[in-house]
Amino acid sequence: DAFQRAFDAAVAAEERIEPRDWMPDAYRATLVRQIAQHAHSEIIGMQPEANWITRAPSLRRKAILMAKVQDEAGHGLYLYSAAETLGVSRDELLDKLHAGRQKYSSIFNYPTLTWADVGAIGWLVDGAAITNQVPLCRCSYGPYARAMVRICKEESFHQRQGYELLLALSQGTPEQHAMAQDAVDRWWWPSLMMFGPPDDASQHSAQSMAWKIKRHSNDELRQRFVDICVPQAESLGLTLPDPDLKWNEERGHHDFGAIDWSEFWDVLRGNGPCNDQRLSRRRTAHEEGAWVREAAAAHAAKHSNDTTGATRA
Amino acid sequence: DAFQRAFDAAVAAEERIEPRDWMPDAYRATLVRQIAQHAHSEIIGMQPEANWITRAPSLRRKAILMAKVQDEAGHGLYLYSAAETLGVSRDELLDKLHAGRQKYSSIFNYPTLTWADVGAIGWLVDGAAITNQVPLCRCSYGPYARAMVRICKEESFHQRQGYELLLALSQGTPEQHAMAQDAVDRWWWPSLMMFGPPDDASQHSAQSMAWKIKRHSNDELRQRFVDICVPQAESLGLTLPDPDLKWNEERGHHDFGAIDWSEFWDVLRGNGPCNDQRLSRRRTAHEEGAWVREAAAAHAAKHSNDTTGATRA
Amino acid sequence: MTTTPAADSVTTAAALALGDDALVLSHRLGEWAGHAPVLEEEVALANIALDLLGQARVLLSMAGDEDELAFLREERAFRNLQLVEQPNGDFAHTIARQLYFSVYQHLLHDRLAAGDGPFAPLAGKAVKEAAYHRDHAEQWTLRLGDGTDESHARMQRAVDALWRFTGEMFQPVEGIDGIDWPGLERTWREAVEDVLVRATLTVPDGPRSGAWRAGAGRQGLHTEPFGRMLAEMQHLHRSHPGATW
Amino acid sequence: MTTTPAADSVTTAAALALGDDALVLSHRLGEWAGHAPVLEEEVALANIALDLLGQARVLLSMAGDEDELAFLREERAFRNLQLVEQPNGDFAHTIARQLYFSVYQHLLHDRLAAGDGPFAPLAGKAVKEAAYHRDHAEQWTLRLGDGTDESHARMQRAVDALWRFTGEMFQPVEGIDGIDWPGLERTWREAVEDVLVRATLTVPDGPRSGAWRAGAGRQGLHTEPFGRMLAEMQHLHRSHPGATW
Repeated sequence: DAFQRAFDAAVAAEERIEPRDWMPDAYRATLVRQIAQHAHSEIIGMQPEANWITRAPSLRRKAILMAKVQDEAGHGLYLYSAAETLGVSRDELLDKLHAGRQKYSSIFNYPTLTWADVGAIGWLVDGAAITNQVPLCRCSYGPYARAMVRICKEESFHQRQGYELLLALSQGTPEQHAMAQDAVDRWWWPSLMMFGPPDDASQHSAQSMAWKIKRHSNDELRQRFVDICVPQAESLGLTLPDPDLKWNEERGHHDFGAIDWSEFWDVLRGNGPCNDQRLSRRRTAHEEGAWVREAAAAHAAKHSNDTTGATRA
Repeated sequence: DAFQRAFDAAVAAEERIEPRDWMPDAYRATLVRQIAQHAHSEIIGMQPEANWITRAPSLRRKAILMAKVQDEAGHGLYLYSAAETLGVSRDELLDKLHAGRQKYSSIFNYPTLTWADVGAIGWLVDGAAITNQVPLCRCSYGPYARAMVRICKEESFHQRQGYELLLALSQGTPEQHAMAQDAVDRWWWPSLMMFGPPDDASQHSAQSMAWKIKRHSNDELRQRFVDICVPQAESLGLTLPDPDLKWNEERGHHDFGAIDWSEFWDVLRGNGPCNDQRLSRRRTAHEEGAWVREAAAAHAAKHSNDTTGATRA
Repeated sequence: MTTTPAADSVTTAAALALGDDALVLSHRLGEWAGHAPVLEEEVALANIALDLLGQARVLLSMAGDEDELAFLREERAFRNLQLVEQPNGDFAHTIARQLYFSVYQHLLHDRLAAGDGPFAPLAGKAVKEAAYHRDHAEQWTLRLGDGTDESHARMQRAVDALWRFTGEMFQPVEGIDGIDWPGLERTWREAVEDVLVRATLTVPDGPRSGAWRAGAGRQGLHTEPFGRMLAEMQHLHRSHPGATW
Repeated sequence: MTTTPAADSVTTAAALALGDDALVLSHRLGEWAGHAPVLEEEVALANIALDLLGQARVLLSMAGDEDELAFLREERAFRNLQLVEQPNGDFAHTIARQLYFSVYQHLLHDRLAAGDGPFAPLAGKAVKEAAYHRDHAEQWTLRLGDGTDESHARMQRAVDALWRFTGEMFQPVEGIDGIDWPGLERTWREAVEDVLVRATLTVPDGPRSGAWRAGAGRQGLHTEPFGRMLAEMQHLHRSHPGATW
C-alpha cells in the first residue's frame, strides 16, 4: 500500500524514519527489541565496572571510572527515551528485563576480577561496542541514530581511557603487567562473541540490513574489530590469546582462531558466570527503590497544583 | 517468718541458696536484674570484638579472637540458664534487652577503632570484669556462683591473651606501638567506670552486700583494679593516661585522677558513641533470625514423636 | 606503611578536614553506583560524588600527595566528620545525610568564598556545586517526607538517626579563620528546620553530639563502619606499594 | 607486594586448594559472629569456623608461610572452590553452602585419611570435624526444609542458588592421588539428595557448573564478592608490611 511504499522509498533514499511516520509493525518491533536490549546493556553494564569504584587505586582513576559508569546511566536514559518514541515506556521494558523476557549483552555476564578488567572492558568491550555502533549512527530510525551519535562519542572516550589504563599497567611493575595480560586473556574471546553468532547462524540480520537498521554483517564487524585490535595490542605490549592470529596478506585481514560458540550459547541461555548475580542485583535494586518511586509520584500528585513542592527529579 | 529466718541463716552461714529454696522476692528480682544484665553484656560484648574478626592480621590471632567471641556466646548461654533457674526465660530477657528495659555494660558502647582495641579490651575490660566477678564466685546464689567460676576461668585466659596482644604491638614497629598506646588511652577511663558509680552514689550496693550477692564496694574494686594495672602497664611499656596516677605510700594504694562521671551517666542514658548501633544490630539479628527459630520450633513439633527428624539444636 | 602529612601548617590540618569530608562522602555515594532507586538518581548521585571527589583532590593536594593521603593513611589519621562516613542505609538515610551535610557545606563555602583565605578559590567553585547538592537533597526530603506513609516514616527515621552527628559540624576547624561558627550553626538549623517542616517531618530533638569526651571525627575518632570502608578503599593501592596507576 | 609460594611441588598446589577452601569458608562463617539467629548457633558456627581455620593453618603451612599465603596473595592466586566464597546470604544460604561443602569434605577426607599420602595425618583429624559439620548442616537442612512454609521456601531457594557451584568440587585436584573422583561425586550426590528429600525439598536440576571455559576457583577464577572479602581480610596485614602480630 501507499504507506509501505513511502516507507520503503524513505529507507531506500537514506532518509530518516521519525516517530510520527508510518512504519511496519515488524520494523517497530525489531527496533524496540534492539533498542531495549541496548538500553538494558547500558544499565546492567554498570555493575561489573561499579564493582571497582570503591577500590580504584588512585583518585584520578576513581574519578574517571565514576564518570564512565555515570555516562552509562546517561546512555540508558537516552536509549529508553528513544524506545519511548516507539510507544513503549521505560517501566514496561524494565519489567521485561527483570522477568528475563528481554536480553542484555552477554558480555556483562563475565566478572571483573581485577582492576585491569576495568581497562580491558574499556579497550575491548567498549571497542567492540563502538565497532558495532558507529554504523548505527546512520540507522534508518531517527531517534535511535541521533542517540547513537552522542553515545559513540562518549564510548570512544571510554575506549581511549581503557587503553590508557592498560598501558599504565603494562608499563608498570611486573605484577601490574601480569594483571593487564591476564585481563586481556580473559576478555578477548568474549569480546569477539559480542558481534553475535556467525552470519550463517544469525536470525535477524537479513531483514535488519534491508531496513537499514543494521549495515554490516556480524562477521564483517568482527573482522574489522580484530584488525583494529592487533596493532593496538602491540602498542600496549600485550599479547592476544590466540595462537592462530596472524596477518593474511591475501585477504588483507588478520586470520584468527575458532570461537567457542558453545560457550556463547551457554552464557546466552543463562549459565554464564554472572547471569544470576547481574539480574538479581538489578531486580533487588528495582524492588528496593519501589517505595522511593512511589513517594515521588505521590508527592508530585499532591503538589501538581502548587509551586512550593519539589519538582520532578 | 520461718522461711525468711532460714534464708537469712543460710546466707549468714555462707551456704548457697539453690533454685528450689525459698528466697525473698527482692532477692530474686535483684539476681534476675544482675544476671540478665551480665548475660546481655556477654552477647552485646561480642559486637565490638567481632568487628575485627574479619580483619585480624594473622591467622593465629584470628583463631584466638574467634574463640574468644565464641566463649562470650557460651557465657551468655550459662548466664541465661542461671537466670532461668529463677523463673525467667531467655526470650523474656532478650525482649527486655531489645526494648531497652534492661541494661548491658556501658563499656560496650565504645567503638573498637583499631586492632589494638582488641588487646585493650582483653587486658583492661576483661581485667575489670574479672576484678568484679571473682567475688561473685562466692555469691550466695548457687547457680550464679557456679556459672561465675567457669566464666572467670575463661575470662582470665582472655585477659592474658589481650595483654600478650598489646605486648606484641608495644614491642613491634613504631606504628604498632602507637596503636597500642592509643587504644590504652581510649579504654582506660571507660574501664574504670565499669565498677559503677562511686560508693556514695551507688543505688543497690548496700542490700546486695547484705545478701552476699556483692562482696566489695565499687570503689574498693576500682582501687584493686588500678593497683593491678599500674605494674602491668609498666611491663607493657605503655603509659596510663592519668597525670595524677601515683603510688601513695601511706594508703598502700595508687592515687588516681577524677573520673568524668558526666560521661558515664550520659553513656548510660543512651548517648554513648555506639548505643544505637549495638542495640539496633542486636534487634536486627534477632528479627532476621525469627524465621529460623520458628522453623526449628515447627520442625520439632512435627517430629516430636519420631526419631527421623532433626534433634533440637 | 603509614604516611602522615607534615602537620607544620594549620592550613594543612584544615585542608585535611575539608578534604576528608569530601573524599569520604564521595566514596559513600559511589557505593550507590548500579543500584540507585531510579536511573535519574544514578546520574545525580554520581554527579554529586564527582563534584566532591574533585574538591577532595584539590584539598588533599594542598596538604600533600592526594593518593598517599587517601590510600596510605590509617583510620585514626582521617579528619572527616562522622556524619559523612555513616553507611548509606536506605535512600532516605542517604538523603538525610546529604541534607545535613550539603546545607553545612553550602553555608561554609559561601563564607569561605567571600574571604581571602587559602580556601577562597576552591570555595568559589565548591559553593556552586554545594548549592546544587543542597537543592537535590531538599527536593528529595520534600518528596520523601511528604510522599507516602512509608516514605514519610523512613525519612523521619533517617533524620532522627543522623541527628546526633550534626553537632560536630560546628566545632571550629583549626586553620579556618573568620567564620562565626555559632552563627553558621544558627543559619544551618533554621534552613534545615524549614525544609523538615515543609516536608511534614518532625524536627528531631535528641542530642546533636555523642557523650564521648574523647571527641569525634575531627579528632580522628570515627565510627566502626568507617574502618571497613577504608579497608575496601585502600586494599588495592596498598597491595602494590610504590606502583603508579 | 605479592607472594606466590614455590610451585615446585604438586603437593603444594593441593595443599593450597584444600587450605584455601578451609580458610575462605572459615572467614565467611566468622562474618556471622554477633548476629546468628540463635545463641546456640553463635557457638556452633564459631566451632565450625575454628575447625576450618585450624585445618587451613596446617595446610597452608605445608605450602609456605601461613600468613604470607593468607594475607599477601592476590585474588587470582587463591585456589579455593567458588562455593566456599559465596556470601553468607540468609541462614538458609549458609546452611546450603555448609551442606554441599561438608558432605564433600567429609567424603574426601575419609578417603585421604585411609591412604598414605601427605594429607593423611591432617585428614584423620579433619574427617572427624567434617562429620560434625555435616551433621550440623543436615540437621538444619531438615529443620528448615521441613519447618514452616517460609523456611521451606528459603531453603529451596538456597539449595537452588548454590547448586551451580557444586560441579567444581569433583574436578580432580592436582597433587591428590588415589581418589576416584566420579565415585566421590556419585556418593556425594546420593548423600545430598537423601537429605534434601528427607527435608521435603526438591533436588535442583540446573547445571552444576558455569559455562565459562576459562575455569573456576581451582584455576584462580573467582566470583566478584570474593575480591571484597579479601580486601577486608588483608587490609590490616598489608597496611603494616613486615610487622609481626
